[in-house]
Amino acid sequence: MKYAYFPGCSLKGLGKAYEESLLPVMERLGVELVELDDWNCCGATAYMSVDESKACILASRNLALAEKTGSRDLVTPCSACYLVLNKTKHYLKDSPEIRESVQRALDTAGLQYSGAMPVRHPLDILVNDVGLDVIREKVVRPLTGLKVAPYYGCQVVRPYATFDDAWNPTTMDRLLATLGAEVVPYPLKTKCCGGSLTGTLPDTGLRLTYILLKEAVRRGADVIATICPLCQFNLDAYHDQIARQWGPVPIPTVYFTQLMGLAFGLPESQLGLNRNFVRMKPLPAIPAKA
Amino acid sequence: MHDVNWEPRIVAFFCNWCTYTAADLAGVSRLKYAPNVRIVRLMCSGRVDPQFILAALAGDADGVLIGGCHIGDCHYVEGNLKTLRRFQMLKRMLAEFGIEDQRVRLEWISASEGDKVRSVINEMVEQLRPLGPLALRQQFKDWDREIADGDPVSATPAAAMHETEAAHA
Amino acid sequence: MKTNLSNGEIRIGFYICHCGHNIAGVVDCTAVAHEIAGLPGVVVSRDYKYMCSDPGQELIRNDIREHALNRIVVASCSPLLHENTFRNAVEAGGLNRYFFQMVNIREHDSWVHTNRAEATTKAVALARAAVLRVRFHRALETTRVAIHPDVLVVGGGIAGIHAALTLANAGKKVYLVEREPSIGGHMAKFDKTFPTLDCAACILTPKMSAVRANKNIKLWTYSEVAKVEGYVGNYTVSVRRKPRYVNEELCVGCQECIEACVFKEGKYPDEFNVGLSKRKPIYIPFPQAVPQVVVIDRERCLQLKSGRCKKTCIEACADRHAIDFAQKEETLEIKVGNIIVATGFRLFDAKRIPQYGYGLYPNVVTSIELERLVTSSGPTGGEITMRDGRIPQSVAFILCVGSRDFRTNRWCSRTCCMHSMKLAQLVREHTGADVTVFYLDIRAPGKGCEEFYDKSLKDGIQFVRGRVAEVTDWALTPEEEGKLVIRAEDTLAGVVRRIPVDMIVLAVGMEPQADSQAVRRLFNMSCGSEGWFLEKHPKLAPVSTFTDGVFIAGCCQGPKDIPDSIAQAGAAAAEAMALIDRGYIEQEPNTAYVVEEDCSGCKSCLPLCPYTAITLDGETHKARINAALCKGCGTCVAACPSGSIRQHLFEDDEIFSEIEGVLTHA
Amino acid sequence: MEHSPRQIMALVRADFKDEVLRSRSIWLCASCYACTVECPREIRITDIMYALKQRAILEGIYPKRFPIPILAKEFFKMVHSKGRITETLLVMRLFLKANWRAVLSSWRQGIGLIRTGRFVLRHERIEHRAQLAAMLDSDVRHEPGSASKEAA
Repeated sequence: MKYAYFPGCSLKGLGKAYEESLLPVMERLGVELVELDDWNCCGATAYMSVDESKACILASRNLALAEKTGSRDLVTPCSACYLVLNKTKHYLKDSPEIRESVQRALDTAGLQYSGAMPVRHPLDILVNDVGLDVIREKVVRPLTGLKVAPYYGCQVVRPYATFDDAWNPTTMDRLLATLGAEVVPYPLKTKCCGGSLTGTLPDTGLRLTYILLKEAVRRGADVIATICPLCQFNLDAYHDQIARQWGPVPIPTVYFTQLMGLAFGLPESQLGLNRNFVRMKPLPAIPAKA
Repeated sequence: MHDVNWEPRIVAFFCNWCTYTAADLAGVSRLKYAPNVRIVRLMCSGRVDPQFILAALAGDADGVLIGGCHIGDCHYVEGNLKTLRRFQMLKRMLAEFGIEDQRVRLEWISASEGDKVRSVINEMVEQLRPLGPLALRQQFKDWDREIADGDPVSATPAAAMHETEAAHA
Repeated sequence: MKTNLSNGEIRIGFYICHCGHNIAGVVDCTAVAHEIAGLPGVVVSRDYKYMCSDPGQELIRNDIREHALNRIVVASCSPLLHENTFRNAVEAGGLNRYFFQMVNIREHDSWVHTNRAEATTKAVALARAAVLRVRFHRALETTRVAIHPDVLVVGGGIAGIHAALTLANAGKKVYLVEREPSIGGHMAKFDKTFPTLDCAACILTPKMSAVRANKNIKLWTYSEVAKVEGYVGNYTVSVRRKPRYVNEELCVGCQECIEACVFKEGKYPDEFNVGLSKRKPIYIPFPQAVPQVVVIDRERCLQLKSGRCKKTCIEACADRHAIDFAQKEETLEIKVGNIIVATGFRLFDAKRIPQYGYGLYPNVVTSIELERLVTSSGPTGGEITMRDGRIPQSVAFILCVGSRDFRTNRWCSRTCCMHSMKLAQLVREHTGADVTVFYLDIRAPGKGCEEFYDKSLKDGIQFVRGRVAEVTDWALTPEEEGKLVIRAEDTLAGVVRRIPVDMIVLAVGMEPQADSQAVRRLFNMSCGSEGWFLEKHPKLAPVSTFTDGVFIAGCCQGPKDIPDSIAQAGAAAAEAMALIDRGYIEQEPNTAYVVEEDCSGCKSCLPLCPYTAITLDGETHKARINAALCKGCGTCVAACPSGSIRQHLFEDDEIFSEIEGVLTHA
Repeated sequence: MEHSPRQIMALVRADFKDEVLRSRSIWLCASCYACTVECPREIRITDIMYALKQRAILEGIYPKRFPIPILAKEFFKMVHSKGRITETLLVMRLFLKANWRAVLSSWRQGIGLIRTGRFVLRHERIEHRAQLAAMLDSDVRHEPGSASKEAA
């Protein structure tokens, strides 16, 4: 299985650990991710606030580059990228004005985009293309006893929830259970983490982050699993401020791909787990094979 | 190029039970649509004789719209199925005449779909505009002149139609 | 004989109606009258304020006499509304009623267009078509068909029960067909009824007993209509009777067999208690069930499933021999003249809105579940308890669950506001709990309903205006621990609130029955896109359908409360009785007929007729149409290759002249 | 949040333009789309919030040193010139412009990032920067929020 791969800026920066764990896990499952040549920023949510059609132009360059590779689907792990690329696809279909602007921009660059290529999330690929059975086979160190709060955040499931429910998604729950982990009921799984508000308006943003952490602790989770680099950052990086304001809520937040890597027996040092502010407790040693 | 004030004229044959009632509903709901359609009421779309369509086109209608109940909902069990079959045959024939596909249209519109009456009529009027007038009457005259001038080739199908028209005019 | 101009000079009277401002506001009626006056054969051309009024009709009658008119055209509203009115006027004026043509310039013109010039041009075109057409009209006789006096009522909820009783009390024979093992419908599950708080059972049970006692009613429960053929006055209906494995004639309802069943305890969800209690495979739906006859669940009964049961039920029944495992499904055929469809509604499935946690949190219940908990004959004996048996200290109601929501159902279910307020009062009365009602708008328009709302406010029930965002169990504060938390914007206070409560009641809305499309086809009715059956006219014919002799009553037509359902049921019964007591219906003489000398006997028309009205005469080898069977669709007319089949009222020359008329340039 | 999304919709409908554009509420939307999938009238609230933010930036109506529009603008500039975003540099830029004191208060976090190897100081950039800039410049400005309005 081969897919075009759009990492997005975060995976080269604050979300390095996501890419560091995603690539070997995919490789272990025989999935080849081919990084787009010379991709640019997707535009994220910030760009939409300034100029909608320019945001769509940014995204469309990536979509055009992806189509040029001839791959079946474009895979992007970052929620914001996933949303913006999908949103651009929808806008190109629904808005003649945007279509016109984008076409003009693509012509300028001599690029083409048909609008056909699906933009998908690794979670979707793993559960629906690879399959839980194949994943189960690769598990050498089951996460038995590890209580995980599955946290999806917003933009992968909303508003373009193509592979799961917008309110109560279960794809990652099933995946984590396949790894042997104990999935705790977590009603906040699609609540907002605060997004960029944690940096811009911390009073508002951090409260949202705090609520997520507190409820995970209250539910007895050992770790929060996330699918988005911004969510991971927000849930991981602000424990100091949060503790000062509301009291400590000590719980680590890791990427779901990091947990997969652990279950697959990949060395912790290669999964970027050392990049966390709040570190996950090491798992017990790999049981000797029977 | 045709007259700038030209407006497409559409003759519609609506079945009494579904589409005519839907058009009434559009009225009761005060939906606004293009004034280009003249509705002829029949009990069932199955009553639409292909000759009615030909007569309308020959009488200088620019389009014909047939409206019946949805398949499976016909007040007379399956009159609309007969309409559909007949309509498909007629379409092939009209294509032979060189009459554009958009000019004759069949729609299933149930009694509750007043809004569909509006959207279908508006859409059809917009589709007919770029086609311009059908002006079969003028064409018949031209063809008649050609026959008089001794060029029978282009006149054959239209002549048959002309007879139909003459018989009922 | 192409035209019908031979019977003397054609003298046409044309009338255009202003309909107050409805037509005259958009169409220049005087100009139309003026334009039509110039057409050949038009003797009189007038415009008048209200043609359907008495003076308007008088105008026609007088003109017929004074000007020796022999054709009348009226341009006004839809013929579906007033064609008969004007035909009667024409007849009263001494003309055959079919020397008349109507032009629809209101629904099809003035109401749908705004440009005066365009609308006037269209009115002229339509009027001209009618004037050309009416010249070809012929004198026709209306045929009469006898009405079978029996009536079929489908659905044994309160609407069906009331319709059946009304007819039966008037001496009509009624077949009442109900799908479930007992009649009573949703109302039988209710404890009290709003806004009077009178006991539902006390007012329903006597009516159910009356159904059982009435000799004019043939009650078939556990049965469904399988097939309907025929037309008004003469329907043939097949009814499928499911086997209940208990002989209705022999069972006395002693229920000893239930006691004796090898299942010592109930094991399967009890439908009547909406799953809040368990029943055995042999059961009676509820104590007041009508008929008082036991039913055996074929999916659950050991004997029926495996054939290996001790059959203690048969022992218990002893010499009554009412239990009959050999019973088979049977189909009965009946003849009726009219049908009343009262098939009701189903409740919205609260699981479709996962945010409200139904099915996830045990103490989120639906309004009908709470209704069963409140009822003294219910699973808890009338005690309102949570799933763990505790009495709730605080209860919240969420309104409009599956109503007024574009993502589920757009309509207002009309009863949930009042129903919830009733339940809220009962909850306070039974438990003293704090009650909060989350609403979008309180809709209490019925008699005594706004007063009931006032009483609810005075009783200390809290009302919060705002659609609830979610029901959850994540806690922010110690007070929220162990509770269900409602998050909602209080739109009057302008704040987002979190309200912890013990129990949450979802006021689920009404939906069309799951099989409403199949039922609609069965009875040849229409329904709106949402699935409610469509009445013939929203105001003037609220219980009629587009199929004569088929009437609708109750919630199958749209959400409504008990008084409205009963009013409709009475209206439907009256409509049916009006037809029965007249004894006949007049049929539009729009039947097809064969002009024998033109018929080639090709037989292509024979398979077209769904009513087998066309046969081939063995001797003459010509097609023959039985006018009594012909429904007048005209499909054979359009298909006849030799043009030998014609249709009264829709003759070819009439239609061709109409086409010519609408296309003639002014 | 001074106005709830519902109040924002009501103010827009009633044409209280200034109140809406000056409201902090529109900047508080973090684009989680919960309201959009939730709205019983199927109003695309998030997209309308975007349109309002665009309008506010266009008309320059927002509080001085208010960080969100500054972030949006800085983001825009960095993408335009480099093609990619280097988050740490973007945030530093934001703090400098909006509230330089904040840099001091979050020094611990910065150290943490350096320690975990996530503090990137070198600009991420794409190769065909000129191509991207030309694409962006080909877009003539039109009414902001046109797409969301149409789609709504």
